[in-house]
Amino acid sequence: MRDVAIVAAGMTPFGELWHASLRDLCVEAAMEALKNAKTDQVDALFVGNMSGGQFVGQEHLGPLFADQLGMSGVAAMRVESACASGGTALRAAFAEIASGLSETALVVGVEKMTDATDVTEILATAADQENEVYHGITFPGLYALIARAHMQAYGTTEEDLSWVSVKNHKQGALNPKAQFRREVTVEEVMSSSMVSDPLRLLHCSPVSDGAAAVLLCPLKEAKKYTDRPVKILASGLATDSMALADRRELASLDAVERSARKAYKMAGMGPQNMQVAEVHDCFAIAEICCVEALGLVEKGKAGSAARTGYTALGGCIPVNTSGGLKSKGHPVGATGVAQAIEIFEQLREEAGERQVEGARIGLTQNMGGSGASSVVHIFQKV
Amino acid sequence: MRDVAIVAAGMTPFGELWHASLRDLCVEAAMEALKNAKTDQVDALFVGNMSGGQFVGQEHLGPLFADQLGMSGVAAMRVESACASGGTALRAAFAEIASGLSETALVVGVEKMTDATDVTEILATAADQENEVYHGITFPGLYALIARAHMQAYGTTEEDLSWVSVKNHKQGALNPKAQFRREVTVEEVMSSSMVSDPLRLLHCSPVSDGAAAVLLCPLKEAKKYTDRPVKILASGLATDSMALADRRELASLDAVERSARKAYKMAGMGPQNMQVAEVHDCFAIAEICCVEALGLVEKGKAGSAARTGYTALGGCIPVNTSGGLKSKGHPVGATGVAQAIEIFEQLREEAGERQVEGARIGLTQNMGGSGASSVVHIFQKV
Amino acid sequence: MPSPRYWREVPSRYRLEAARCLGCGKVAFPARRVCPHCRGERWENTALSQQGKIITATVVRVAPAEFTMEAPYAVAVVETPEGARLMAQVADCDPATVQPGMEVSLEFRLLRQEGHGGILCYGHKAVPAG
Amino acid sequence: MPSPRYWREVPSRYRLEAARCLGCGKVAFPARRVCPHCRGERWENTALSQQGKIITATVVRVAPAEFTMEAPYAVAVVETPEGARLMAQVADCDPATVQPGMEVSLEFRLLRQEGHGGILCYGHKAVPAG
Ligand SMILES: [Zn+2]
Ligand SMILES: [Zn+2]
Repeated sequence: MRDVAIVAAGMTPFGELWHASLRDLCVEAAMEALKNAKTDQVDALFVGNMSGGQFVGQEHLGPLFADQLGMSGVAAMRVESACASGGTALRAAFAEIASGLSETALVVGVEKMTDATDVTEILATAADQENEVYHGITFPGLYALIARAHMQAYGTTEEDLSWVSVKNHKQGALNPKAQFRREVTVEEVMSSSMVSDPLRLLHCSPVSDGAAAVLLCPLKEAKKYTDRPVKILASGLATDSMALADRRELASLDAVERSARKAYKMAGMGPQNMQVAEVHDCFAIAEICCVEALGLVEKGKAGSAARTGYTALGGCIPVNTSGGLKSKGHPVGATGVAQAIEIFEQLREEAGERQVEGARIGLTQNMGGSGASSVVHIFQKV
Repeated sequence: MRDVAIVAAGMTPFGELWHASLRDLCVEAAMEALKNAKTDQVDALFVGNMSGGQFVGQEHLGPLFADQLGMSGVAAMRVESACASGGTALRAAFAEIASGLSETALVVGVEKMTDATDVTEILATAADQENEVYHGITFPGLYALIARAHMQAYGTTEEDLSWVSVKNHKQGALNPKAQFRREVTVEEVMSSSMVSDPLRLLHCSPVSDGAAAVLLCPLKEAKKYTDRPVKILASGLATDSMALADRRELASLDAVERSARKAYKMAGMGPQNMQVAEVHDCFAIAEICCVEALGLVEKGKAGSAARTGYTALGGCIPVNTSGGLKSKGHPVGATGVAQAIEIFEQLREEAGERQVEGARIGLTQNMGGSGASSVVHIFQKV
Repeated sequence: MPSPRYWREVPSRYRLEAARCLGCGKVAFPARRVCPHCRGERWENTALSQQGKIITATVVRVAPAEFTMEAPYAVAVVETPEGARLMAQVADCDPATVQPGMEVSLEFRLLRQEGHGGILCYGHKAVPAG
Repeated sequence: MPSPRYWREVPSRYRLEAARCLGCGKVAFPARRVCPHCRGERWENTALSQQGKIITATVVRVAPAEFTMEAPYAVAVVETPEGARLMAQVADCDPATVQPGMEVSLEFRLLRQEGHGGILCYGHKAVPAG
């Protein structure tokens, strides 16, 4: 298997981008990545997108985007795994380069959510339609059920959840691409309106538009495009039961643990080697469960990790320096690629005020639905 | 790059399968493939599906199907390229095995179309929503525009189109899995109701439910699962302009030609080496344009190829021995995988009455939308 | 007329029909072809008893369009004595009082109406026991 | 109120605004950022003349739900004198008479109504010239 590197990145701001269509978003992020690599040729395009079909009535994004990028003809496909679509598209592109099928692959994660009127219903199509959504559950509801189970099992509190939001907003305030560039206090979080008990509005990631793109090539060709490539050490992809009711343990996310185990094994490393991580905090409880499943914090102990600063910038393992999905925004298909960009920038020492000093190894973890799919990538400074 | 083989296949009948849900279809095809390989372990699952989201409100099919197959935990993703989703999922699985990321990959193409009320509108989301569908065009309409251009350029006639349907129904009548197991006459085709001039009902593939599955592994491991593996010699994936109006030449399908060129180059072969082919005859004109783009018939000459028997069973290059999309049925995400199964069976001499004697090399070509994406695979008897 | 999609689910939604794996004893609800525990494919039919215990619960306050009229409502994961778990709304009580450990009965109820003038969707809701 | 999605397309749909590539001269309609011919990104604005010639045409007889009332109707790919091509319905004539080579004018018309009581969708239709 050939070694694979990321050599360039591009990203739109995340937010309510009324002026931009789905195709505009893709083009903006992709062209920035191509310009940064000083190339206009790629062999293959991988699109990470949850549901262009439902959000804006447009499937078949591979050829549409290739066309809009002036590169009609190239190999192209869309990859979907709900909110993990971006990270899963990165995985597919990694396989494409590692196998030798292509010499360059552009990965674009994108979602245009603000053109749709029924966002709640569309997001719910990532859960079990027949056995969960049928009964009126929503995505915040599914994570609320997980939160209650975690509280029950480990004594996690609403204040613990709130500190995750406080930490991520504080970090996102330093990110020029973030949807919410402002800090929030624990009091603000705990007095925001209840969405699905115990999750309040400020425990939830927002509805966002946005796109993020990275360019991949074999590591040995990387210097053609940049003097600071970042090697993809490992890719781990795994699943869990679709319906929450089918999981024996509701306070943990097995797909995350399995995807991490695969990635650590492939990298020949463990959680103790990670110096910076982007994890899927679609809801505050998700970050708590994910850092535990990733082994970054001891099982059952992550409730206090944001409050104590253990997972904050400057702490033992800074998590979501970008602001995470909570503050940076969560255009679902774009998220996994944007996570990779944050780690790419951290390992290139380009993260500005958010820089984790001396970071050489970083991790991303992107999750679909209520945790039925998860993909972990581990990156290394070359 | 490791050599990759198909070692087993499974497939539901295609048709209006009222009793079966989307997940039932997947499980039926996948379990048949696994039983044929006498295994219950796979490393990765690739789902080819155009739009579970729009047809039945269900995205995130990777983990859902892994769960239903009793293999929750495995790597899984959905791949979409409209009607080429199945073939494109096969391509992604090929890369996964070729790269060494996984040792076994199950590809399931599936579509459940008869649960939806607005099939025409959903299929149209594979075309350019802003610049084509907005003006009231449908899929038969797009191919009708191509048909008119081909008639204008090469003198192709309505009778030529009709012979494609006659040929494919005749072949499909021999296929126990086909939706329409009956022959039709050229008179019946030419007197069927007009859908979009010059395309009549019997020039169009039907609305279908169905699933098809194949199991992939490295060629050198193939004998663990079967004594007659089929090697995947090449995979070519390419694109063209999304909107018909942006193509300079409307009577040809450039994505098909490009995908074929890539596949022939990778296989070190040309069209003259192909002994049997499954091509994307979503409409009769599509088969005509595709066999030309694949080089199986000279450009502009394919109009008469079905009538003369050149592309019929027993002819120089039998095309769509399965009955093609027209007679076998076209559950869009399943089609590309079902094509691979027909060639798999032909090269294993399991095609019964449809057998092409002595076939050792075969090709599949699966197309998305009005030809904006195309994927070609070339297979060889081992 | 209910669509095929709807009547395919009738056994589980109307009658709580489940299946017990003859290989490992796991009770799957709804019935499925492959056992998620042992990959067995031999099953015996069984119906869930119409009672259970709440494992975890929430109150949905921001509801999907079709459920807006009912919000806020409680939704829970309920475990039946057979060991099967299922998702259900919890009705006939103050949603805020629904907690893990609570004993419930499963009652057949109207859940919602699908679409404009569309089909009525039925299923089971949990209500506090006794 | 028209949604952002609708008004983003207003320049092309209401005014036939296009763009000419300063690198290779290609006229792109609607305007786009990257030239599909030379990958250039420098453009000058131009509007299409409201006339053209039919390249290929069909008659849609089985129409999408929102267009059912109008079927059968002709749809064509039209090429303008600037070399741009676009898809449009062909109105004000017997649809069966619409053929390649036919000269047309492009007129601003109502295309359809979106959804129940939804927004009115406008754009250009082709009509036989002179
Ligand atoms: Zn079992
Ligand atoms: Zn140009």
